[in-house]
Formats: sequence, structure tokens, C-alpha cells
Amino acid sequence: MKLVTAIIQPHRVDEVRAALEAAGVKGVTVSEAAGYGRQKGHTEVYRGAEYTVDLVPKTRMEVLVDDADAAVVTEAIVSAAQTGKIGDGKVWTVPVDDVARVRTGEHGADAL
Amino acid sequence: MKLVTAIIQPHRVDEVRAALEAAGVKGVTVSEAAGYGRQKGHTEVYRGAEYTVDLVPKTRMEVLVDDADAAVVTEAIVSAAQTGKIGDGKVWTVPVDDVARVRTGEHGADAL
Amino acid sequence: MKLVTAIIQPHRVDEVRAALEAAGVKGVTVSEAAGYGRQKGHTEVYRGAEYTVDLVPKTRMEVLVDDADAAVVTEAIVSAAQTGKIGDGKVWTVPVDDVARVRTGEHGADAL
Amino acid sequence: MDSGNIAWLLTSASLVLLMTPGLALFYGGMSRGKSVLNMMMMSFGAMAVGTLAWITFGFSISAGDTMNDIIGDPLYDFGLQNVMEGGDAMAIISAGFGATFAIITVALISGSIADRVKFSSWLIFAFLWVILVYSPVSHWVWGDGFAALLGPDGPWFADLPGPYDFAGGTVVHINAGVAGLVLALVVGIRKGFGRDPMRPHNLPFVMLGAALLWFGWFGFNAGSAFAADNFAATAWVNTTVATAIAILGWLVVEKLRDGKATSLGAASGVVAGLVAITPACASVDAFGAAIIGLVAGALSALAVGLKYKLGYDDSLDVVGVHLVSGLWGTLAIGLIANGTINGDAGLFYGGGITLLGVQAAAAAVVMAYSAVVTLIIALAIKYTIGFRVSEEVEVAGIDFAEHGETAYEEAK
Amino acid sequence: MDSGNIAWLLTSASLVLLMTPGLALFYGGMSRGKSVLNMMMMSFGAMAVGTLAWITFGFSISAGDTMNDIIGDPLYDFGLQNVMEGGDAMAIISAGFGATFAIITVALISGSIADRVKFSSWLIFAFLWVILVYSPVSHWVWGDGFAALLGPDGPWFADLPGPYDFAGGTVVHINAGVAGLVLALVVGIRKGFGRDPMRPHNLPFVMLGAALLWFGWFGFNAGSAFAADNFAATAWVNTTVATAIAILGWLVVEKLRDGKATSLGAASGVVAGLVAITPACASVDAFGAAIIGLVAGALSALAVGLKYKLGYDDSLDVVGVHLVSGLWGTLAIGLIANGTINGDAGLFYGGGITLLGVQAAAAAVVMAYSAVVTLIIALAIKYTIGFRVSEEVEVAGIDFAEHGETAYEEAK
Amino acid sequence: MDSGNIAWLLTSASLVLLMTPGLALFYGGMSRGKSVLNMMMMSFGAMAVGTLAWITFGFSISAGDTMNDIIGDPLYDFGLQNVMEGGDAMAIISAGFGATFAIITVALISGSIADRVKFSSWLIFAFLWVILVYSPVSHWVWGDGFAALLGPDGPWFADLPGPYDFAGGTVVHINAGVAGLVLALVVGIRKGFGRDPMRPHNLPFVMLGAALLWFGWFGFNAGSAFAADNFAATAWVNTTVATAIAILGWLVVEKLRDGKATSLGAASGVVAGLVAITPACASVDAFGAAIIGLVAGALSALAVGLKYKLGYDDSLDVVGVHLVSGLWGTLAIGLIANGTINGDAGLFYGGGITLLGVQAAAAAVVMAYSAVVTLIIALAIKYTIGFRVSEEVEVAGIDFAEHGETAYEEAK
Ligand SMILES: Nc1ncnc2c1ncn2[C@@H]1O[C@H](COP(=O)(O)OP(=O)(O)O)[C@@H](O)[C@H]1O
Ligand SMILES: Nc1ncnc2c1ncn2[C@@H]1O[C@H](COP(=O)(O)OP(=O)(O)O)[C@@H](O)[C@H]1O
Ligand SMILES: Nc1ncnc2c1ncn2[C@@H]1O[C@H](COP(=O)(O)OP(=O)(O)O)[C@@H](O)[C@H]1O
Repeated sequence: MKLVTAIIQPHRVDEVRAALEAAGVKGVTVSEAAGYGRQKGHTEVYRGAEYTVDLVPKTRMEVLVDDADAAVVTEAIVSAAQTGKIGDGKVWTVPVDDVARVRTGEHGADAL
Repeated sequence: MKLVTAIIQPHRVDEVRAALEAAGVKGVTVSEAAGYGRQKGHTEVYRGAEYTVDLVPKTRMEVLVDDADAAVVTEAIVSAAQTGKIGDGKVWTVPVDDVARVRTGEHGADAL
Repeated sequence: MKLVTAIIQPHRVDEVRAALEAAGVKGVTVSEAAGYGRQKGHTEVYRGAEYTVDLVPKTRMEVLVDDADAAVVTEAIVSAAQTGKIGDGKVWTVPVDDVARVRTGEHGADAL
Repeated sequence: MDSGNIAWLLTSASLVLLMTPGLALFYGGMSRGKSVLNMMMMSFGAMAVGTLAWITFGFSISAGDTMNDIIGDPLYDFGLQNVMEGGDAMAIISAGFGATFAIITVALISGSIADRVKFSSWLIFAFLWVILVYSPVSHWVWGDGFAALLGPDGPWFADLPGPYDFAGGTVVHINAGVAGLVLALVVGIRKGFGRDPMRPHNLPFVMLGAALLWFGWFGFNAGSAFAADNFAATAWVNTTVATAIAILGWLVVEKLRDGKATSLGAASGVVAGLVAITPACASVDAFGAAIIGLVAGALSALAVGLKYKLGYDDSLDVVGVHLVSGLWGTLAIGLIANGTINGDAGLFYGGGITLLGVQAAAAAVVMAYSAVVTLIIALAIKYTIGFRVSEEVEVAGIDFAEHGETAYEEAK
Repeated sequence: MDSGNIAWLLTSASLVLLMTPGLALFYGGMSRGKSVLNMMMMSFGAMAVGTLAWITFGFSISAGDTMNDIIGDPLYDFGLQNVMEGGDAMAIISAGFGATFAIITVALISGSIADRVKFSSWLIFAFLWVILVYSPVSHWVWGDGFAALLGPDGPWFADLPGPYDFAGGTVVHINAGVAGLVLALVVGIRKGFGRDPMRPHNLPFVMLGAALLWFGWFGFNAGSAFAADNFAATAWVNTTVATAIAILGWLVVEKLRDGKATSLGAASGVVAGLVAITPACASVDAFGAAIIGLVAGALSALAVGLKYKLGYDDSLDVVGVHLVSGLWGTLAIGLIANGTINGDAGLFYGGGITLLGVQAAAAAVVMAYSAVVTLIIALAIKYTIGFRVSEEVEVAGIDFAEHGETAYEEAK
Repeated sequence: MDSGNIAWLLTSASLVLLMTPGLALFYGGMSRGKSVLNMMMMSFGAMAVGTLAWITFGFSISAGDTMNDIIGDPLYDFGLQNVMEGGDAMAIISAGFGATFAIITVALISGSIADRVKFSSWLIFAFLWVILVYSPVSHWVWGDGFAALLGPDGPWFADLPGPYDFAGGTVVHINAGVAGLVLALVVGIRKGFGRDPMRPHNLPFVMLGAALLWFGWFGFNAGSAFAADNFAATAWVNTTVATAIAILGWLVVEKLRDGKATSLGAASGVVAGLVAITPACASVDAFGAAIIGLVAGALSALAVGLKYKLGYDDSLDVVGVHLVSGLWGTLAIGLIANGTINGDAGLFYGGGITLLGVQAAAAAVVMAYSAVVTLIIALAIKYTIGFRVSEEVEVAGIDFAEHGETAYEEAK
């Protein structure tokens, strides 16, 4: 199994969730994050002071999938989250040794 | 080494921590998350409006362990977190190449 | 590619970010966490009550890097985050199968 | 000059001024976390431009020498020059008291257009509305308008009772409620309306806001006696009784319908009760106040669901609370004014149906006028500078785009 | 009719009304984030049912024609009918002022049962308690009770001084403190009490709540003069002095004991000082007020730790603050009343020990009565509809289960 | 004894007391989340030690029998003994009213030293400052100082007009502004000043705080008439007009300069307008008030950026708002006092340049005195117990280190 982790713009969460459901993904875990990358170096003026804001709010979405689905899910996320502007985020995949469902204690693909 | 990640119901955190201590785990990292899965589609009425809430608050717990302990720790979490209701969560394991302790710079199993 | 995850003291974030930039890292994702480990068991008195606080606020930083850079980045984080006090945190590395940049759909090392 | 009366009016004016920031919290807490500042800024903006509108033309139109019983002479007292030179303490503080009413009335409207309107468009709307809608209506109801028309010397030689509006059921709440409805329709619904929960982001703020409104409303209702006398005392007691019972009315409806009594319901019940007793606070006894409160709470609790059925996005329920409970309180005078405290008796106290008719007619005239003029102002703005921020801004949060700020910063 | 006095009583009643939402914030901020709404709703609920209790029977029992110096005739003035028809401004607003006292007194009790009680059970308790405990006690202390019994024409032909309770040390604070203790014992401890920190979730709310209490308390103490006179002015100054010094008293104890002066301590010191000066605010000079404040702050700072030793879960320290400082202030009159401002002198001002004894006796009678009747009401509720939510609800957070809401929504 | 005047002064004193917690919220909301409690505690601490300073020596120095027109006799009325024994309601409540002014003035200063000062050092500073700076200055301006010196019987036989400072432009705002500047310089800049954003952590608190300040300021300005009369009414109206227009002034500058009108700007505009109208509120008409407000808002909006250029860390803009707008309002009397309401006319109303000169001279004397004595106190503290917490504490957050608390707890 694989864990696909996506760091995306917060306002694309609804679209990504819809795309995941369309791709047959049954569950997702979502959390808040902040990031910088190319999108850094943005300057703000506030009450007479000028300063640089470089940590931009992002949303993390994590999906456990069968090995076979990892690529499909990645593409689904990429296309749903894409706005074409710098700061759209990253999606990465890591190998997973095992998954367990807490409620039943099942393991492996059954636990997804 | 392995990283065991658990997504559980927030009100089971105390029990899981106790179980981890009992299993000899020396450290844990905890953070907030939200998720959906089978537990989706729950409807609320509020001030005359009806709508669907599908992101349910969860807690993420991460434990770095020796390869040998991964299965034991997973079982400890599963049994401590289990309520038997839908939404109890998932526990997964990923391989870890290396761990370093920041305080000392030690690496590998010594750093756990 | 590798994902280097660091759990550090919140007040070392600025230093770590500077070290990462110095090491040529182009992006980071940051989020909040809490943890315990050796640093547990600290007692507080408040309004006549005595109790134990064991979850200490930490910051999580995640960096995607080329395989070759993982060790360097880990050392950069360790030395920037180090205060020498218990609770300084951990840095670990997991293997990554693939990374995609959402904005462009690029994959692999190009997406970093 | 009675120093006790002046003292009470100074206090009352201060209390009513506090209502608008109270409203800012009440509305701001109900907003989503990404648009709370914009919501609060509509109230603070109303304090700024509402005062400007009042001291330029509003006061004159409201309180100036009447022109055909329709409006006060708009050039009667530019800059409050005459009233302040006059040196009469009661006249001066009454002009200030009037400003606070104009401010809160227009601020109330902002609840119907949460999360989506450009701040500059709001300021222009608020300025015009105070001058063109609030001020004339207050002249009719409290000045030389309706009473003169309906009196024995009026054009209709009618000598009818009323209309009664002690502290502003018609002038403030019905008026703002109708304007809120019109504005919500012109501005249009938010993205996600009816689908996303859009729950209040900070309910303690909502409750605190409701409490500040209640506190300030003592100045509104009991201050409208313009004296520290038995009318003021009666208004004070009735205000408290109606509001307390309105909380129960709202919560009982919620408990029966949804199974839970909410804090948003309690806070809204406070406001519904305050609205309904406003016109009637010197016309009924405590028993009447309790009835008015109970019905107001229950009625508005039912009314706030309407917008989902009818499809207008009156975001924070200006219509369901202010229009509905304002109408109820205004008509309730025609039913249960007891006739001993202040003027004529209502239907159930042996006063016949006439008073009810007059109350209804006054409300209807105000509703029609408010609807038409609000519509004209709103359309004029819509088709010139426009009302709405872009959809992207709406989703990302209006606070950052319009004001360059977010309400809360993470601890850092 | 003196309009200045009416103006001050209208203002005072408004100020006291604001105390209960102030308390809601003070208590709500001290609660955990999962139970803040329930905590605040207990105060808002007290405003609703407390008013209902007052206008039905409470006012009559408190202020009605006395029956054997024990209670006022419960049927004296149902619905405040007589007082409002009477048209006497002072009488009308006094009835309203009385309502605000009944409300805040019962609301104070809710602090001892945070996080765990069904809202419906609380409403029933609050309604009954205002009628059966608050109203009779206020009749004794402020009406024809104690004074008549102790006077030269009373059954004991005693002609004793006092008891003095200018604004409610006995009627309000000792009474509510005892009731809070009894209720906490009947309801039982929270899961995790004594083990989990249960820290205040929002200390700025606690501080704001304390500030609103202080502000409102000027109406409470200086308004209890029922006139804008030198008693009111004295009460005002003493209230401020005692409260300011009580902050120092509390913070010094904390600094010495725990090493840090907390904001919760400052806010609690405010309340302890206000409580202690309440009965004494017209009996002492500024020096006496400072002593009362200093001791109150220090004493209550020490007293709030008791519950952990004795094992009762008086969650937000109703006992440690209101009972302890209320008792201290009541007894302090017997020690340091200076005898020139208002009535008899205390022990250290040459008045002998009698006044101290009378103060203690009055407090003891009220404590006994309050304890017994509160116990009866509490047990009746416990063994019929029950007080507590399920343990699962308590852990998950009472707000969502009882009110269908959480206090704060993530920005979205 | 006029009960209406007493009623208004009781109310005013209560209102001014509320300003300091309002300031605590205004400043607390502007702080970062890790130092909000410390910020608020500086205000609460000012309430505690400010009152202590006032009742020991401050009141005597301010209001006692004058010694050479310089200070009141410091031993005139220790513990307010005489004034309270005197039994004159107006005298008693005036002493209380004075306490509230001393408190808010010293609390204002704390804004310049946010996030970095030991609580104990602050308490000592505040206690000394009230006695050594505030009290003498208030004696000069409001007691027997300047007026006697400048009068026909004074040493200079001058018979000059003014200086006018109706409610405390010089005594309160210029004085606190200068002290804030000196203290910021002595204490030094925060780590990250000029580089990190340090944005307000809770803007709704800032807005609520500004609103409570506005509300309380009615007591400050209109209460300074010491009567419920036409001066009070005029002050009330001018206060509202200036404040409303100052919001616009500030927002327009922001919109033009930065492209966005912020909520922090609106809240700051409120305060700037209130500050500027304070000395002038009984000297101008509504038109003058509007001018004063407009300029104050714009001027302070520009002035708050200065600290980044000049490198002093006046963290929450005590200088930019209180000093700048306080000076403007004080000088504006010399320009646009209309001469009919209260005393002499300003330059543009045919009064010549003299009044402007007197106003400027009075301000200059107060600035010099305040700067020197504040510097002495500040240096004495700096080189004995020290002002600053360690850099580590400053970065981690002063709240936990100094008070053992964090403002907000995660829901748990
Ligand atoms: N090397 C990286 N490791 C971890 N997260 C990254 C990395 N690079 C970027 N990110 C995350 O992706 C977000 C978007 O990246 P950015 O470089 O700003 O835009 P883009 O990917 O469109 O070029 C960042 O805010 C950060 O959260
Ligand atoms: N495929 C998945 N990938 C990541 N997280 C998941 C996945 N499926 C479920 N989860 C997480 O586990 C939680 C519980 O899953 P759910 O399907 O609701 O219940 P259960 O596991 O008991 O059947 C979800 O809220 C979500 O956080
Ligand atoms: N085995 C572990 N798995 C996951 N996180 C851990 C583990 N051990 C420690 N941590 C994280 O690292 C932080 C610091 O660890 P701790 O043992 O307190 O200090 P140190 O690493 O300096 O000995 C903890 O608060 C926790 O967040």
C-alpha cells in the first residue's frame, strides 16, 4: 500500500475531495499546515510597517491507497487542486508496510 | 526503524498514551486532524438549515519504533483506541531510513 | 527522493528555516504538533491545584529532498534546532516513491 | 432644565451608542472566521458615515421644521449649528441621542449582506440610506408626519388613535428589516448558501454582543421617555420582562423542533424580545410585555428558517428577527395596549379595532417607502460601482482582501 | 419624585443587569473550550427563568406585605400588576432593580457545577431557587424580617444593632456561596477532577468578565442607596478602593506561594474585593475599604485551593470567592464599621462586640436556611429528572451534546 | 446638592473606570498571542496600584491646598479621610472620579512597552508615576497651578486666556504620550522589531476595546462638566462627532497609502478622535469637532509609521495616537475655539494668537516635566531591579514566564 500526501491551497479542498470520491477513494485525513517554496518573499505593508510574509497557509490531505491506485489518485489530486499559480503545492507518495482499521483490527488492503 | 501513524478518535488519546507507555514506547508526537471515511454523511439541523458535516475531528499520533516493535505497537494502539463504532480510525506503518535526536545528534535506534 | 520530517522546539523555527535555505532547500511545509518523550512529567501549580503537563508544544517541519541531500539536510536541521535541552526533538527520513508539483503536474526531482 | 432628566438622557445616549459595537460583535461572532472583520467594519463604518449623514442633513430632515408633514427642512440645521448655539442641554443631547438611533438602524441592515460586499459600497449605501430613508421615516413617526395627518386638524380630519411607536419598532426595526430584505435580494446569495453550514465562528462573541445590545437597549427604550420618569421606569421593566421571556420562547421552539436549545437561539431570543417590546414598552404592563416577548421569541425562531425555503440570503437574519418581531410588536400595541399607561387601549383591552388598523397602516406605509427607496439606492450602487467582491475573494475570505487583515493570528 | 434619583436607579438597574452576562464571560472563559457555551447558557438561562420567577412570586415574597416577619405575601403582586399600575417611577424601577439582583444571585451558583449538568435541570433549579431561597432571604434582610425581630418591638424586645447588609453580602454572596457548595456536593465531581488541569480556555474573557462585573457592581452597591446621594458616592468610592486593593491581596499571595502573579488571580481578586465590600460599602471609610479588600483578596486566594483537599468540585470557586469573601465582608462590618457614615460602629471603632455577633448570627441563619432548602431542591431534581449528562458527553464536551454547538469554528 | 448632577457623576465615574479594561482589550488584542495576558495585566495592575497611589498621596497632591501653585499638599487627605467624613456627595464622588483618571492615564503608557517588561517593575513604575507625574500635572492644569500663574493676580500679572483642557488633553494624553516615548527609549526595542510583522492577534478584541473606550469616554469628557448641563451635552455631541469623523480620516489615509482600510485603523481612528476632542470638547461646535476629528485621524494614521523610521519601539503607538492627537486637540483650541460655548475664542474665530500660544506653552511645560520625571523614575528602575525579561522569555512569550499562563487553551 501507499500513502499519498498532498499539500494544497486551502480553497481547493472541496474540489480535491470531490475528485477523490470520483476516483473511488473511501477515506481521507485532512489537517492544517503552512508552507513556503517558490511562493516566498511576499511583502506586506501594515500600519506603517513593511515586512515579509513567507509562511502561507496550506492544507494537508493524506490518502491511503492500494499500490495500484497511487498514480491515479495523485493525478486526480493534481488536476483538482491545480490553479496554475505558484504555491499550488506538492503531492508525494511513500510506501506503507501495513495498515490496520482500529474499529475491527483488520489489516492490509481490507483496512482501507 | 518504522514510523507508526495512528488516526484515532480524540477522546481515546489518554487510553492510547497509557497503552503506549505500557508497551515501553518512550515518546510520541500528537497533532490535530480531521477525516472522513465510512463515517461520512452525517446531517445536522441548525437554525432552520439542514446540512451535511463530513469532516470529523481526529487526533494523529506518531511513534517511531524499532522494526521489531512495529506490530506490537500497532496492536497496542488498535486495542486501546477501539470503541467499535464507525470512525475509530486507522493505524499505518511506513519504513524509516534514519532517525536523529536533535539534542545529541545521535542517529539510528539510539535516537529513539 | 526522501521526506525529512523534523519535530522541533517552536522557538527554533526561524533558525532551522535559515539553515535550510543555506543548505539550498527550496521549500518546506510546517505544522503544529505536541509531543512527549523524555521531557515528560513536568508539574505545575495553578490556582491551588497541582497537576502534570506532559504534552509539550512542538513544530513539525517537512522537507522533500533528493536522496543525496537527505543526510545533509538532517544535519542542518539538527545543528540549527539544537539547544542541548531535553525536548529538542527528532528528525527522521522516509523513502518517497514519487513527488508531483500541483501547479505544473511535473513529477520526480523536477517537482521539488 | 431638570438635571435628572439630562443625566438620564446623557446616559441613554451613551448606552445607545454602545449598541452598535454590540451589534458588531453579535454579527461578527455569527460570521465565519474569514469575514468577521468586514462584518464588524460595517457597523464601525455605520458609526462614521451615519454620524456624518446625521449632522449634515439627517437631523434636519428628521427634526427640522416640517414641510407639508412629509420631511423636515433639509437645510434646517446643517452641522447642528443652531441646536448647539442654542445652549439648551436637552435639545443638544437629544440631537446626539438621535444620531445614535440613525447609526444603529443602518448598521442593523448589514446583517443581511454578510461576507460579500465591498466596504466602500457599504459606506456609500449607509450614508445615503440614513438621509433618504431613516430620517424621513423618523420625521413621520416621531415628528410632524403621521400624527399630524391623522389628527383632527389633519387633511383627513380623522382624529384616529396612534400610531404608537415609543422607541422605534417601525422607524428602526421594520424599516431596517425591509431594507435588509431588499438589499439581500439585490446583492444576491453567497457561494455555498443553503449547502455549507456557515456556522457562527465565535458564539461567546454572539452572546456578549446580545448582552451589550440588551444593556444599550435600556437607553433606547427607557431613554425614549426623554425624562427619568414613570414612562422610563415602565419601559425599563417591560424591556427586561419581554426579553427574558423571549429567550424562553425561542429556546422552547428550538427544543421542540430540533431537540436542542442553542446559545445562538438564546442570543437571538434576546434580540427578538428587545425588538418586539421597542414600540410597545410604554403601552403595556408586565403581563403584556411577557406575551410580546414569548410570541416574539417563538415567531422569530420559526421565521429564520424561511430564507432557505424562499432562497434569499439574509445571512444573519435581519428579516427573521427585526422585520418579523418589529411587526409583531407594532401590531401587538393594537391588541394589548392597556390604555392606562400611555394613551389608547388595544383590541383586547376594550379599545376596539381602530388602533390595530392604524398601527398596521403606519407599518405598511413605512415598509412600502423603505422598500422602494432602498431598492433605488441599492440598484444605483449595483450598476455603478457594484456591490460584490469577486467569488475568489468571497471563498478565500473577504477580510484579507478588503481590509488586509485576518481576525486572528496564530500565537507566534 | 426626584428625577436625579430615578435617573441613578435606572442606570443602576441597567448596570446590574449587565453583571450577569459579565458573569457568563467570567465563568465561560474559565471553563474548558468544550463547555463554554453551557456555562454561559446557565447565566442566560438565569436571566430568563429568574425574571419569570421574580415577576410571578419572587417579587411578592421579597417585597410584599410581610407575613409574621417571615416572608412577603406570595400573592401580593402577581405579574407586578400593582406596582406598574401605581405609576410611581421609583417603585417601578425598584421592582426592576430587584429582578436584576435575583438573576445575578442564582447565576452565581452555576459556577460550582460547570461542565456536567443538563440545561433543563439547571433551569428548573434556578426557577425554584429564586422563589424558595432568594426571595425569602431578601425579605428577612432587607424587608421586615431580621430588623423587625431584633428591634425593640420584636418578639425578643432586643433592640440590637444591625444586621447591616447594604447591597447583599448575606442575601447574595453568602447565600449563593452556600447553595453552590451544596449543589456541587449533590451533583458530584467531574471526571478528571484533581488530576487534569482544566485550565481556563480563554483568560481575556475572564478578565473582561471581571471588568464588566466591576462596572455593573457600581449599580449593585451605589444603586442600593436608592438615591444619588452621599451614601451612593461613599459606596462608589469604597467599592473601587476595596476592589483595587483586593487585586493586590490576591496577587501577593500567589506570588509568595506559587512564584507567579496570574491574570486569573487578578480577575478573581476583583470579584473577591467586590463581594467583600458589598455588605459594608456604606459602613466604612476608604481605609476600612482597603482593609476589607486586602483581606478578601488574600483570604479567597488561599480558600480556592481547599476544594482539592476536601474533595468537592466547586468548579469555578463559588465557595472560595463568594462564600468566603461574603462572610468576611459581613463580619468586617462588626469589626470596622466606623459608625459615622451609616449606623452603628464595629468592635475596633468602639462599638463593642454586639454588632459582630448580630452580623454572625444573621449570616448563620441565612447559611442554614440556604443549605437546607437548596439541598431539598437539589435532591428532588437529582432523584427525578437527574442533574448529570452522561460521562461520555462530559468527556466529549457538553456544548455539542446539550446545545448542538461548539463555541468556536475553525476559520473556513 | 443636585441629585441629577450627582447621578451623572456617579455614572461618569463608572464609565471612566470601564475605560481601563477597555484599554486592556484594545492593547491586549493588538499584542501577539503569547503576550496578551501581560499586556492586559499592565492595565489591571494600573487599576490596583493607581488606586493605591491616588488614595495615599495622589489625591492630595492633585486636589489638596496648593503649595505655591505648584503641588497640592501631599498630606492634605491621606486615605481620603476628610473628603469621606465630610459627607458631601459631590466631593466624595469627585475623588472617585479623579481616581479613574489617574488609573487610565498611567495605563495608557503601558502600550509603549508591550511584550518585554517584568510585571513587578511595571507596578512600581505605575505607582510612582501617578504620584510624581500625574498628580502634580493635574494640579497645575485643573487646580491652582497654571490658571493662578497666568491670572491677573499671579506672579506675572498676565491675565492671559486659558489654558483650556476640559477633560485632559494635556494632563492625560500628552502626558502619557511623552511618558510612553521616554519609557520605550529606556526599555529598548523588542527582538524582531521592524523585521517581524507582530500583527494583532485578535482584532475583534481591539475593536471591542476601542468601543468600550468610546463608551467610557462619555464619562471622561461629558463627566468633566461635573454637572448634567449644557456643557456636558455639548461635550457628548462633540465627542461623538469628532470620533466618527476621525475614523473616516484614518481610513482615508490608509486607503490612499496602502490600498486598504483596516479594522485596526478604524479602531485606532476611534481612539485618535477621542484623544483630540478631549481638551476641546466644550470649546468648539460640531463643525469644529468634525475638523478636529478629521485631522486627528489622518495625522495619527501618518504618525504611527514614524517609529520604524526613528527606531523607537513604541509597540502599540502611544506616541503616534496619544501624544500626536493630544497635542493637536490642545492646539486646535487655540485655532478654532468658537468663544461662545466656553471662554475665549481661537485664532480663526477672531480670538487672536494669544490663546494658541498659551495652549502651546502649557503643553510644552507638561511635556518637559513629564519627560524629565519619567526618565528619572525609569532609569532608577532600570538600574536597580531592571525592566526587561530575558530574551528567551521574550521569544517564548512573556505570559507563561511572568504569569504562569497562556491566554488560550486548546479545546480539550
Ligand atoms: N521541498 C519541499 N518539501 C516540503 N514541502 C514543500 C517543498 N516545496 C514546496 N513545498 C510545499 O508546497 C507548497 C507550494 O510550493 P511552492 O514552491 O510555493 O509552489 P509550486 O509548488 O507551485 O512551485 C509550499 O508552500 C510548501 O508547503
Ligand atoms: N483511505 C484513507 N486514507 C487516509 N485516512 C483514512 C482513510 N480512510 C479512513 N481514514 C481516516 O480514518 C478515519 C476513520 O475512518 P472511517 O472509514 O470513518 O471509519 P472506520 O475506519 O472505522 O471504518 C477517517 O476519519 C479518516 O481520518
Ligand atoms: N519515539 C518517538 N516517536 C515519535 N516522536 C517522538 C518520539 N520520541 C520523541 N518524540 C518527539 O520528540 C520530542 C522530543 O523528545 P524528548 O524525548 O522529549 O527529547 P529528546 O529527543 O531531546 O530526548 C517529543 O516531544 C516528541 O514530539
